[in-house]
Parts: sequence; C-alpha cells; structure tokens
Amino acid sequence: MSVSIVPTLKVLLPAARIALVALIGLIGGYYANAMFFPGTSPEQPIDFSHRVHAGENEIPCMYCHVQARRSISAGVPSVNKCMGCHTEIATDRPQIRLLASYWENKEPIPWVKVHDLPDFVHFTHKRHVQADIECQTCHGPVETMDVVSREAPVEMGLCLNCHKDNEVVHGTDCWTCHK
Amino acid sequence: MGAGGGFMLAESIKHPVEHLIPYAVPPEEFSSGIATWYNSICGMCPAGCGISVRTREGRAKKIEGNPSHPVNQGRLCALGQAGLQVLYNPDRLTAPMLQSGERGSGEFVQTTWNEGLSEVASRLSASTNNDGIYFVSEGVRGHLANLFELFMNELGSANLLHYDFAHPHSLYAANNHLFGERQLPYYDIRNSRYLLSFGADYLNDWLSPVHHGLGFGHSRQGNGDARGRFVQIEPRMSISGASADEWIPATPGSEGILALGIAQQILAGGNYQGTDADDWNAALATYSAAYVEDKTGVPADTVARIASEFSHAEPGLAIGGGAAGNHTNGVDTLVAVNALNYLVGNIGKPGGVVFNPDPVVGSSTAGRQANFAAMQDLAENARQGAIEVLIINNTNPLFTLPPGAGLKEALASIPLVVSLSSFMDETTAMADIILPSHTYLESWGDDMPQPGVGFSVGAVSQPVVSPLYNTRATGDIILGLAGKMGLGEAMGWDSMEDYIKDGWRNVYERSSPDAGGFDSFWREVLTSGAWGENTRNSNSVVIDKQVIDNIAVAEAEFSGNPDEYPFVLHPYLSTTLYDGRGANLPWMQELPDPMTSIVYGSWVELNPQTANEMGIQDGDLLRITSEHGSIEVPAVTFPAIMPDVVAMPIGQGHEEFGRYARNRGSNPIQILAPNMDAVSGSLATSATRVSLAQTGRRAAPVKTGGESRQLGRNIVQSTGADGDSAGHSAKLNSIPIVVDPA
Amino acid sequence: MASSALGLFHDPDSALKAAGDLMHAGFARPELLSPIPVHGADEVLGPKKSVIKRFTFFGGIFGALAGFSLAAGTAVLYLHPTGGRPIITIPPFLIITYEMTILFGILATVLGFLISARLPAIRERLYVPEVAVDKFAVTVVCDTQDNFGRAEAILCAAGAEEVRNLNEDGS
Amino acid sequence: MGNEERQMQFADVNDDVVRSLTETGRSYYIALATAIFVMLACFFFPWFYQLYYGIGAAGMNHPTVWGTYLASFVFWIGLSHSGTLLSCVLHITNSEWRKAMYRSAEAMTLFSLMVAATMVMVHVGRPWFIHWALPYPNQMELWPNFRSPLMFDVMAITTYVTGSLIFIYMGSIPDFAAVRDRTTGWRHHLYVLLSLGWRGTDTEWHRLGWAYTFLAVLIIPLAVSVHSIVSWDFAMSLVPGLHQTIFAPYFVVGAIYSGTAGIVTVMYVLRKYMNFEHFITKLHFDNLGKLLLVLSLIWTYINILELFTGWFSGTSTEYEQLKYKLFGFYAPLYWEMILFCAVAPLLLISKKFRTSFVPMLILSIAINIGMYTERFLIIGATLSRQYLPNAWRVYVPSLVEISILVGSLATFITLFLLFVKIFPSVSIYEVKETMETPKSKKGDTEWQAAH
Amino acid sequence: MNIMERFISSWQKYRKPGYYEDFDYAWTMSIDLDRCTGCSACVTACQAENNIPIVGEKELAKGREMHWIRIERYWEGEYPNAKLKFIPMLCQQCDAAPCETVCPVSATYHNQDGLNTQVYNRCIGTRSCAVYCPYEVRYFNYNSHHWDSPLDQQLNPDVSVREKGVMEKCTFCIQRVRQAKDHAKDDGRRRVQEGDIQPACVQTCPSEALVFGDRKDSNSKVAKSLADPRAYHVLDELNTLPSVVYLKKVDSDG
Repeated sequence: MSVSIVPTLKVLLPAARIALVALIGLIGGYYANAMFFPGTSPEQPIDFSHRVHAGENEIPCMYCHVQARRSISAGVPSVNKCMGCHTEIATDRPQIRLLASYWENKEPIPWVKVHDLPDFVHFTHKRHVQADIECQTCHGPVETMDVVSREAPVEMGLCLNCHKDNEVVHGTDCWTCHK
Repeated sequence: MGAGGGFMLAESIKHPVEHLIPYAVPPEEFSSGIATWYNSICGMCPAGCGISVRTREGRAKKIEGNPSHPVNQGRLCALGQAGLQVLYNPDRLTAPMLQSGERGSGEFVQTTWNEGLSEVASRLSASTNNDGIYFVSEGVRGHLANLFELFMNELGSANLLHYDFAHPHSLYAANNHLFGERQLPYYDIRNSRYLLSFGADYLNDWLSPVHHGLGFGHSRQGNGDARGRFVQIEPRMSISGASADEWIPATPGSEGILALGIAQQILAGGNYQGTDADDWNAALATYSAAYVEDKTGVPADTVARIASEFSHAEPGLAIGGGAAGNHTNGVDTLVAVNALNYLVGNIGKPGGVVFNPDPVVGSSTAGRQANFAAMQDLAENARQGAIEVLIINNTNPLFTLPPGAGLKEALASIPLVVSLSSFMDETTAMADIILPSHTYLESWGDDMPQPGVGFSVGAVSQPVVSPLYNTRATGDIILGLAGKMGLGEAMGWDSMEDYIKDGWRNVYERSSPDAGGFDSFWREVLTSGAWGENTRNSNSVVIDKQVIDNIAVAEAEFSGNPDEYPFVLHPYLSTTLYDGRGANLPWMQELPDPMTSIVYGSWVELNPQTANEMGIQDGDLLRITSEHGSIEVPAVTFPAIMPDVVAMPIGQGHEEFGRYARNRGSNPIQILAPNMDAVSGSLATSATRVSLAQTGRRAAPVKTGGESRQLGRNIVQSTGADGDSAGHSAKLNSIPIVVDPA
Repeated sequence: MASSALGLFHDPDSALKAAGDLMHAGFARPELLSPIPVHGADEVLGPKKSVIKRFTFFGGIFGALAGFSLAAGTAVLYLHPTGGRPIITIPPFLIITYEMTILFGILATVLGFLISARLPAIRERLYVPEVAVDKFAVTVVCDTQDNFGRAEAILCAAGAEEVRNLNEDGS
Repeated sequence: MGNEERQMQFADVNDDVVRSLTETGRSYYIALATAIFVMLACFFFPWFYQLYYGIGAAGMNHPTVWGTYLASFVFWIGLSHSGTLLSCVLHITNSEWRKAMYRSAEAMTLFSLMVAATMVMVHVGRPWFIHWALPYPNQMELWPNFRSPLMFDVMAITTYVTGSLIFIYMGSIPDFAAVRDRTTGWRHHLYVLLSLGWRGTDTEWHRLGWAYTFLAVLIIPLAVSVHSIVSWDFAMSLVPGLHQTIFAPYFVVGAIYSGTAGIVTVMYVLRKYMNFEHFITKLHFDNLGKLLLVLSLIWTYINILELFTGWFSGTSTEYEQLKYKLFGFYAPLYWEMILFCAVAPLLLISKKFRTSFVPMLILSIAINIGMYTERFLIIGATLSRQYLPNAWRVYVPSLVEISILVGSLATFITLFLLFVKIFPSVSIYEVKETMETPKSKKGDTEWQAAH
Repeated sequence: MNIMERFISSWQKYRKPGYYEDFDYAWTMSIDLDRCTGCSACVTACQAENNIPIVGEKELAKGREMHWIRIERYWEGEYPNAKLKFIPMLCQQCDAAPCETVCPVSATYHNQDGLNTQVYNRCIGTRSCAVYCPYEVRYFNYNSHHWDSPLDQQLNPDVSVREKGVMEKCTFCIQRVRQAKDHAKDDGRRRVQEGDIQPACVQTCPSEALVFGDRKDSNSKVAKSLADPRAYHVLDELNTLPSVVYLKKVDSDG
C-alpha cells in the first residue's frame, strides 16, 4: 500500500505541462501583441519626417510647436504654417503636393496623436519647457526619427521619478497632475 | 490558444487612437490650451446684465458676469449661467424650414436661406395693405429695436409689438402717472436702509435681480453697523420674502390699500412736511388704520409701526410689482407705492428713486410694449382677417397668453406666419416659415439696460463662438429681407455689425473723442463690454394737485365667485425657468427650486392648515379648476402662504420646446381669466379664483431636499440684531439639544 | 535493504505493550500506527519534544515586525496626510500588526508541523491500510532474519493478531 | 453517542463516511444543478448587468450610499463565525460532543467567508480596480491607506480565510488518509495528495495534536478581531446610531449568534440527507440550543443598551435616530428582528424544544433572517437619518440587490454541496475517539506496572 | 534621499496632529448667511465649471443628485410667522476630515493647499467616505452620465469627466487654484495673492455672500470673517475643523 505522493504527482505531470504551456502562451501573447502592433508609431496622414526638419535642417522645436512655452498643449502647427515654407521649398515632392492639396481645400490635417495622456491627467508643456526640461526627456530623440514613435513609457512612474529626482515642490501631490 | 488569448487581451485593453486636428488657418487670438474671454450681454432675461464668456479651442465653456458692467458688476444669476445650454441645446433649429403639412402638424422641410428669405420677402411686398403686416418680437433694445422700427416704417406698418410676459406694464404706467417718467427709475436698494417691497420679488425676477442682489448684500452687511431692514408684503412668501426680515401677508389685491394706509399713517404722524401735505391728507383721509386692517388683514398697529419705521429710516425705499401689480387695480397699487417714496422724499436721492436718462442709443421702446390688450387686439384683427403676415421673433405668446386671448384660433386665419425663433416652441410650431436666428452668444447686438442704473449705460454683445448651425442673426435676417425687398437705400448695411458700429459712432461723438479715433474706442468698448458716463441726475419732482386728489386704490376684482372658487390663484415666475424660457435647459430643470427643493415638473403650494382641512397630503394630485379651465398638479404644503391663496410657478407645461421641456408639469396661465388692469391694460395674472379637488391619484414631485425642519440641530444659526449674542460659536463645540422633537 | 516486522493489534493497549517489550529487547524505536491518537504512547516510546511551538512563536514575531513595517513603511513611502492624523499612526497600525502576527503565526505553525512530522511523504513508507480503520500496528526495523523471528515472537506474545515481514517500500 | 441501535464499530464509521463521499444519489445531482443554476441566474447575471450599468442598478441613493450588499457582507462574515471559532473553543476545552459536527461547521466558515469576499466585489463601484486595496509594489508607487478600517478588513479577512482553510485541512488529513485507502481512480489521486502520505504513526499524531492546538489558540482571537474590525467599518464613522463603542462586542455576539444558528441548520440538513443519524444526535442539538439561548440573551441585552444610550443622550441626532428605528419607515423590520432574535429563542428554555429537530431547524432559520434584518437596519435605517435633515432620504433595495442576495445564498449552497463530496463531512478519527476504544482480549495490563 | 532619512524626516514632520499649520495655504470659504438669498446661482455656476452631469428626472427621483454645492432650506415657525432660512452646503474641506482616513486607497487625502482632495482616477468606489462625511457633500456616480450632443461641447477641459463608480465632491475649484499658481509663477511671485482665486460659486454670488481666500494671510477677507463674532462652523461639535466658516444670520426680530 503506497503513501507517497510522488506517483500521483507523476500522473498529474502532463496536465501540469499543458497548464504551464498555456500560461506561458498567455503571457507571451500579451507582450507579442505589443511587438506586432505597438501603436507607438502610428500611420500619419502625411509622412512628415522630424529627422529632416528637426535633425538635418535643425529647425528648433518651438518654431513649429509655438505654444509649448506658453500653453498647456504644445500645439500642432496649422497648415498655413507648413505652407509658409513649402510654397517655395521642395514643392515637387509627392508628400508636399499632398500637403498642398490639403491647403488648397483649406482642410486641416488629421494627425494621429502619438503621446496621448489619459483625460484625467493635467500636464502643462508651459511649466516643463520653462523649467528647461529637454523635449527629448519625454518624447525621445524625435530629431532622429522619420516616423515619430513613443520611446519612453509615458506612465505615472516616469512623471513621479522625474518629479522626485528634481525635488519638484509638491511634485508628488496627486492634484498637481490629476484633475 | 493561450497566446491568442493573451493577444486579444492586450488588443482589447489598448488605448483608443486620438487625433490632433489643427486649424487650416487659425483665427487670430486663438491658441489651443489657452482660454479666451469675450465680453457680451446676457440675453436670458430683460435685465441686460453684462457677461464675459470663457472659450477654449473655440468652444464656449463658462459664462460669468462682466465685472465692468454696472448692472451686475461681475455677478450672474443661475439662468444667465445656463445660457450656454441655449447655445449648445440639442433641440435647436439648425436651418430655415418651410411648413410641409398642416399648420401646427409639426411637419417641416429644410430649405435654403435664399429661398426662405425671398419667399417671405415676396409675401411681404405682395401684401395689399401695409397695416396687415405684424411684427411681434421679444422685448429687444438698442439697435435691434431701431432696426425693427426702421424695417416696419419702410414696410409702412405701425404694427410692431414687443411682447414679454413679464414686462411690468403697470409699473411703467404708474411711474408715468405719478412722475411723468416714460421709463423706469433706478431703485437704489444698495444705499437704502429700509426696503418696503409690495409683492416685488426683487431678488428673483423683478426688473434686475442680480443688481438687486448686489444691493441687498451691501445693504445687509456692506456698510458697517448700519444694517438695512427688508420688509416684504405679499400673499405667498417669495425668495425675497424669505430673505426679508419681516414677511407680511396681505389679502391679494389689497397691497395698494396697505400702501395708502401707511402713507396716511406717515401723514398722521406728521412725518411729511411738504407744501402739499393738506392735499395728501385730504386724499388719504379714508385710509385709516382700521379701514386698512379690515381690507388687508394686516393689524392696525403693524401698519402704524411700519409707517413710522419707514418714514424714519434714512432713507427708506418702497418698491412694488410682481403680484401686487398684476391685479385689476395694479396701477393704482403701484401709484400708491410710489406715493410712499414721494412722501418720505427719497426721490433723486441715493437709496431712493433715481430717474434714468434717455437711452444712449435707440429710442425707448416703451410705446411698443405689447400688453395683454394689444395682444387681444392682434388676435381680434387676425380673426377679422386684417392680418396678412405675422412675423414672430423669439417670443412665445401661445405659451404665455391665457387661452382667453384666443390667439391660437386667430393664427389659423393669418395667411402667413413667420418665426425667427431658435427653438421649436409652441408659437414657432404654428409657423409656415421658420428662419432660425442665432442665439445671443453667436450674434452682434447692443443694449441699453432698462431700468438703467441711474446713468447712461450702453453695452455691446459680440459673437463668442462661430455659429454652430446654418442660422443667422436676427438683425441680419431683417437686413436680408430688406435687401430682397429692395429697401437697400434706406437700410443699406450689409450686416448687423456695421449697423451697430454706425450707431455707436454717435456714442463716440458724445463721449469725449480721444486721439485713437473711433476704431480704438470701439475696441475698448468691445474689450470692456460696457460703456457709460457717470452722470446721475438727481432731479426731484412736483406732483400736481389733481393727481394727488385722485389717488385711490380700487377694490381688486377677481373672476369666479368666492363660494364656488374659494382660492385665489397666485401664479409666480419660476425661480429657475423664468417665464418658461428656461424649461428647455437641463441645468435649469435640475436646479432645485430654493423654496421647495423640487426639480422637474410643477406643483401647487397651499397652506398646511388648508391642506389639513381638505385632507390633502403632500404629493396628492389635485385638480385646479377656474372658470376658464382646469389643470392637474401635485400638491405641496407651503408654510408661508395665506390660507385662501394657492400659488403655482409658471414655466412648465410646454407642449413643444424640445426634449427637456415637452410634456412636463402644467402651465397655470392656461386657466387664467383674461382680466386686465383697467389703466395699463396688462394681464391681471393674480385675479383668478380657483377651486381644488382631489383626483385620488398621487404624483409626488421630485424633491432633492428631505426633512425641512432643523429639529433643534442649530445648522442655520442666527444671532440678535446687535450681533453680540453667542460669542464666537466656532470655538463652542456645542452639542445641540432637542428643542422640539416634532 | 532493511526489512521490518509489523504486528497488527486489535487494541491500543496490547500494541503499546508490544512496543514496550520491543524496546526492552533492544530493538530500534518501534513505530506505532493507529487510527486514533493513542494515549500513553509517550510513556512507552519515550517523550517527544515538539519544535512546533518555536515555529509558531518566531512566526508570530516575524509577522508582527513585518506587519508594522508594512504599514509604517508604505505610509512613509508616499505621504498621504489624512484626517489630521500623524503619518505613522500607531493605533490603526497596531491592528495591522496584530493581524499579520496571527497570519504568520499560522503559516509558521503549518510549516513546523510539516517539517517535524516529515510530511509530505516523498519516499514510500511502511503502511498497512487497516490502521486507518480499526487496527493498531507496531512496526520495528529488523535487519536480520533471526531479529525478525525475535520481534515476531515478542509481537505475538503481546497478542498480535497477525505479523508481517515488510520492506521499507511496503512490499 | 452512536449507540442507539447496535454498538457502532470503528469500521462502520469509515464505511459511512466513505459512502457519503463516493455513493451519490440522483437527489444530490438535482440539488447541485438547481443550486448552480440559481447561482448563475440570480448572482452572476445581475452582477454583470450591474458592472455594465453601474452601481445605479441597486437602489442606493445620495445619503444612503451603502445598502444590502454591505449588509450581506456583514451577514456572511457573521455566519462564518462560530464555525471555526466554536470548533476552536470546544477543541481547547476538549468537549466531546464537538467532534461529530465541527468539520461541517468549519466548512460553513470557509464558504461564507468566500461568499462575503464576493459581496465586496459586488459592493464597490469599480471592482476592476479592487487590487489597489492590496499592498503590492507598482509603478505608481502607491500603497493602500492602512489607517482605513476597510484596510483592517482586508488584512483581517485574508488572515481569517487562510486560517480557517488551514485549520479545516489540518483536521482532515488523517481522514483523507482513511479515505485514500478506500478509493480508486481520480479520487484516489486526489486523496493521496491531500493526505500528504499520512500514516498515523505516533509521531504524526503527536505533531498534529500540537499544531492543531496552536492553530486553535491563534484562531480564537483572530475570529474575535475580525468581526470587531467589521463593526469598526461602521463604528469609526460619525453617523449617529453607528458611532458607538458597544458595536464591536455587539457584532461579535451577533456573529456567533447567527453562526451558531447556521450550524444548527447545517446539522439538520446533514443529519437528514447524508444519513449521519449515528453521529449527529439529540445531544448536539441540545448543546447548540443552550448556546443559542445564551447568545440570544446577550444579544438582546446589547440591543437594549443601544436603545437606552440613544435615548439617554438626548441629542437631537441620537434621539431622531432612535425614534426612526422604532417607529419610522423601517420599524416593521425592526420589530420583526426583535421577534425572531430576542423573543422566539426564549423557547429554547425547554429541553423538549431543544431536542426536537424540526422546530430547531425553523428557529435557526428564523434567527438568521432576523440577523440579516439587523445588518440591513444598521445600514439602511442609520444612513438615511444623519446630521443634516435636509439630506434625509429613505432607501429601498432594488430587484437586482434582492436577486443578488438570493444568488449569494445559492453560491454558498453550491460550495457546500461540492464540499460534502470531497471532504469527509464528519471527522472519522475524532468520532472514533468519542467511541470506546477496543479493550485487550486478555485484559491483563500488568505489563504497565513493569515499566 | 534614502528611505531611512525620508522615514525619519516625514515621521518628525507629521508626528503631531495640527501639522496642517505648516502647509502652504489654508484655503477657506466664508459664507454670510445674512447675505445669502438662496438664489442658487452658485449651484449652476458650479455645475457649469465642474462638468457636473445632468442626472435626469428618473435618477433624481431615486435621490441621486450630484450638485456639489446645494442650498439647504429650513423652515421655522408656522404661518403667519413662518421663516425660511437658506444655507449653502458644500464640501467643508475639513482639517480633521473623517472621509480621508477611511479611504482604503488614499484616493482622498489632505494636500498642501489644505484641501481635501478627491482623486477620481484612484477611487474604487467603496463609498465609505460618503458615509463618514457628516455633511453629506460627497456624491457618487451611480452610472456613467452622458451629455446629449452638442451639450458636451460645453465641458470644461480642465476638469475630468467622472465615470461610473467614482465618488466626487467640491474641490474648491482646484483647476482655478492651479491656474492662479501658474500665473503667479509667470509673474515671478512665490505665493498666490488675495483675490487671485475665486471658485465659480464665489465668483458668481450676486449678494456677495460667499468669500474665498487664504486664512493664513492674516489680512485676507476670510481671516477677518473668522474673527467675526457671527462666525461658526456647522456641526462644530463633531470637531472636524471645517475650512468653510459660516456667518450667522442676523435675526432682527430676536
């Protein structure tokens, strides 16, 4: 008569194996998803290249995102801003033509948001820019990107650590960032 | 399998894609994330407060009072705040429409502005006799009023009517009668020490509630130890009554007698040393305290006390209106009230009655104000077939006129009814052509507040958001019509904005022209939102003898005999819905009525004793019957109302007017008798007797408040007038003991 | 490999007697298998010291420390002043401490039990199902055949209904 | 003990118990199916609807933001008491008559705790974030607020569940071993694992005895603390009628009271449908009856104290609260509670009543109805009458709430039905202990003198 | 700095109750009951500013109003001497707030403005705070409310729209406080001055019954009204130390 639990464990082994595989699959799949559809660098209506503008031509961020210094939102340049230059420059390229077509029908360009914060977060570019925080701190090396992608995980942890490291006044008060 | 599961899980909790959509060409002074403020004028009620509207990303977010506007000085009432929901109302009319089915069937087809305008224009020019063209507008002032005048002149019709249910016709008449003033004076509550209000709910709906609120607050605690005293005389406690120090119920319609009684006491007390004292004595001989007590039910000694307090207050101010003015003897009553002001000699003094200068821009519309008589004539003419075209602008007579006027039937015999309203209200539903106008937040305009604040004030309203729908500003519609009819040379402005600017050049001239020229002046006016010149004229008046001799207050007449209809119906303007124009604003529907905490729906208030005797519980559905109809309303016992009076708020009971207003509650105006004030011809809304009957059903109104007694818990604490009692209770940590466990 | 003698008894007393006799005969400490706890086993087979109470005690201590430091530590990690109370609020934190004390006390006790009772059984052990019903068995390791004979004799003398010769794996 | 007809033998115990585990009649399956169906239809379906719609599916309103969900929570926690607690007390005072019933009593504890936990999930507004109430490191660097009575609850109940689970399991190990030897197939494997290779050696018995006693000693104060803490959820507030020092003992007594009544109900059912007539006898009902009587008296006493203090305080708040409780909207419920929990139990004075099964069953159910009412009143009647009269508003449960209440009962029954087929619902070895152990045939015990 | 230092420092700083005195601001509202006319302008102002949902008649009938500030009315006496007294009731931002201690997830706590925060996205909806609040000024989202389009275009972007299962309450218009601080920083001021901040209700009150300010600033209006002999706290006996101070109504007839 056997009292050891080992034989039974042996019996249960296959079941355990299946369960384990399923679990790994679940976790793996969860992260695989991010690999296939990261959603961090979405398709844009016009393939505008920050590398060309900010990188090679060294146009400062504030030139297009004018309001970053004085408003909550950095602001996306209006079409006429783009046309300001592109009436002369590189007018023959297809993408610029696309831009021009928007301009002719006076349509706005439906850019897709890359760095999108939840609605319950109050983030003001103004304060951070005026505190001389590099844009790259949160947005990553945009000037090297052809297609902008979300490098840093824009999550509460990121904000908190930065606030703590720089010893922001009441930087960890919930109502500083949540509304 | 698991992988797939995890995949889907991750997919399902993804953040939805959001877009950043910039302008193609951004408007000037726009920048995302930064609020822009525009100063304008509130269009919710005739008071004409200045507002400044906060906009973000081109959307109006919040309306606040305009601090530089002398009427409301930065403050605003609930209704004014809710103006945003007029702008963003889901039930707005979005485009011009033509009647497609039967009139009143509510079947419309959309059309273009061009078609709509030319249709109306052709019908107008086709009209055989010019007086067959009627224009009924809400009470408007300033340039819009001028434009209407101009337009009607060009059409050769004299039938321009400004119709507002709440317009104080009898007050105008009374002032005209006693002082010879064609416009309302400024009642300086702020500086008065003793306010005697005869039925005027000055904190809620009377004339300029926000300004009165400011005055009230200041008079109460604003100037040191001197605390203004407020006495309210009315059959049913209004908000002003609740805030008053003393609330005196007087038999409905007898307020005037009480006023004269007080006047008589003032004279008897020798507190009036005018040269014409004898005339007054003669005129008021009959109004002895005893007589007054008999007529009004106010104890003689109270009358005497008030008289002496009032005459010794420095200064005292008597105002009258509301229910007191809405009786068959309304004008008499208000004349009597004015007489009090005259007798204590506060005319033209701070804290008294200050007469207003003529409006800076636009002629006074006093002559155009349509009282009940005028509307009845209109209906009569319609029945005669004398009306060919009726243009209605943003006013809703079908809702605010008692059926006795017979307007609804009369409309049937008008060939063309045009409505310029922004909403499908009862009247607009009867229209053939709807040319929807902008809301006041989308259109240009200007305003000379009536009553003014004692000196010349002008204000300009500008669009704060770009129009939401395919609508047009009222002025532009009129100009458009004029253009179609080839009235170009007379009214050649291509937009209301130009017209207003033109008019304001005169203002610019009379106000010391500065170097900047008109444009800078105009920009200043726009940014500040108001313009005024602080020149109070402290003129006093002399009342000629036979006016004094004829001073008397007739008995108020009521329709229905007391035995059959034991109760006097006391309809009052709802705190939240005004005359019903607030009924389509969810905020206003959800705002608890301060006195009863009831939201959504209407109710009838009666004295607890009465309710007891009749075995009526709160929430029983009652049938209120007058000689002219009956409605069913839930009962609410109300501790501060006379036993033989039942009160009911106006504003609910719409058949049209959008999802929030439709088929909710009932409208007391529907059972009012078409009684008029003899002199002014205004509707005597409080002159109807009714009877109550139980329907046996229950329909408890929705209340936000529970128990309405403090049960000795000292939640609202009060102290003696000297203010010394109880010390610093904030340090007390006192435990409230049961005083009355009832 | 070592075989064992197992004697099945009808009643605990004779089983105890057998066990006692075996010890006197110089056998290794016999084991007593029974369906119910047998009283007086200690007197016969010598007293046993239980380590469990130490487990319980130290588990409790650990729980107490863990509990308080959890409450106090997390309160300090992210400051949330509430209701004017101090950040490290002793009375409520003592309750947390109390609960954690008991929690870890319990867990440690279980651990102690498993260890000291050498459970769960990984290798096979000497067992007969009857002892789960109504029989009382005495087993003793006896390496040689004649040892088994002596044991069998003692067991039978004590009134064993049946004596089996078993290997460790129960065969 | 089991000597009604013929003398019970050890083997019979095994036979009965194993039979109760292995042989299953149709009636059982029908019962199980119904229970599961009711659980799905009345608990999970309304709950999912509520998750979709929001707590608004329940009848709660502005001042009365707590409702039957919390009442059920307290009720189930209460029911859980005196399962394990009673078992521990009786183990330490080693009273014989416990041994036949404690296993199912402990099971009751365990399952009512589980149901209580689900009630929490049903109660909160955003259950998908409930894990925020657990202390675990996260990228938000946020931790729960350990000053909150609710956090006391979290800790206490976690501990209590763990404790009860371990206690009932430890007690069953020898039985698992017994069952292991008699079963085959999946059951055999299951019991092999559960019994951990128990053999019943003197060492094992010795260790088990110690461990078991220690657990009992630990769990008694735990159980008391748990319901005190539950009471503090209410007593720590300022609400008149809740903010009372008597609450902790009040809740604990109430809990044991309803728990004991619950045991009576379960005992009756087991006895009737699992054929445990040998084990669960008049004696058990008699003892439980006495216990119930004592508890009901203490409970009544505390109730009277509550009323008296309320009346004596004389403050408007307390006074109105009192009036409302006795004569207000919920008064019928109050008097029903008094009838079921204070008056009816007085019948227990007669031994005849105590030892007759059906009346005991009815009484026990009545008591638990009364006790649920008490919990409901504690929430409904107090929260609807707080400090500001203007905010007073009565609260009436919605259909969803009632359905979920029924559903939670079904959940409990389901769990219990599954339990009786997996756990030996009567402790084999302890029953044997209660029986007289076999005596030596020769009867000579002089050998003991030798040592 | 490392954990231990933080541990010790914060323990010392927050050891004794009453440490709120060291906070930056102590925002306070004083409500003069002698001025209040019950006109309810504050209620609508608050509703407009703070995205307070339109609850609808059916929900209101169930008693689920959401107005963060409400006008309570209390009758006294009987006809003809009946009196009606109004009192605006809003979150009292208590210093010893019962609601804060009970929240298991610290969704409500006391921040450096001396305000009683309510962090909507942290709330799990146990509703205990509403039970613990003696002023009944915490309101629960019994379901997700929606605005008939285009009413939603009015929503204030500086205030989040609360979803179902979340508790909400008056914040003293924290978005305005935040903005005022922002402007102060732009102007290079360290502190916000008297009058920089007006919550929506205070801003609109026609009779100027509501006054808002920082009671740490000794010559602010609220500091003065705290010294006023008419000053009192509602339910003072509960010792919740409210930041809303009421000035007694003057009852000239005794």
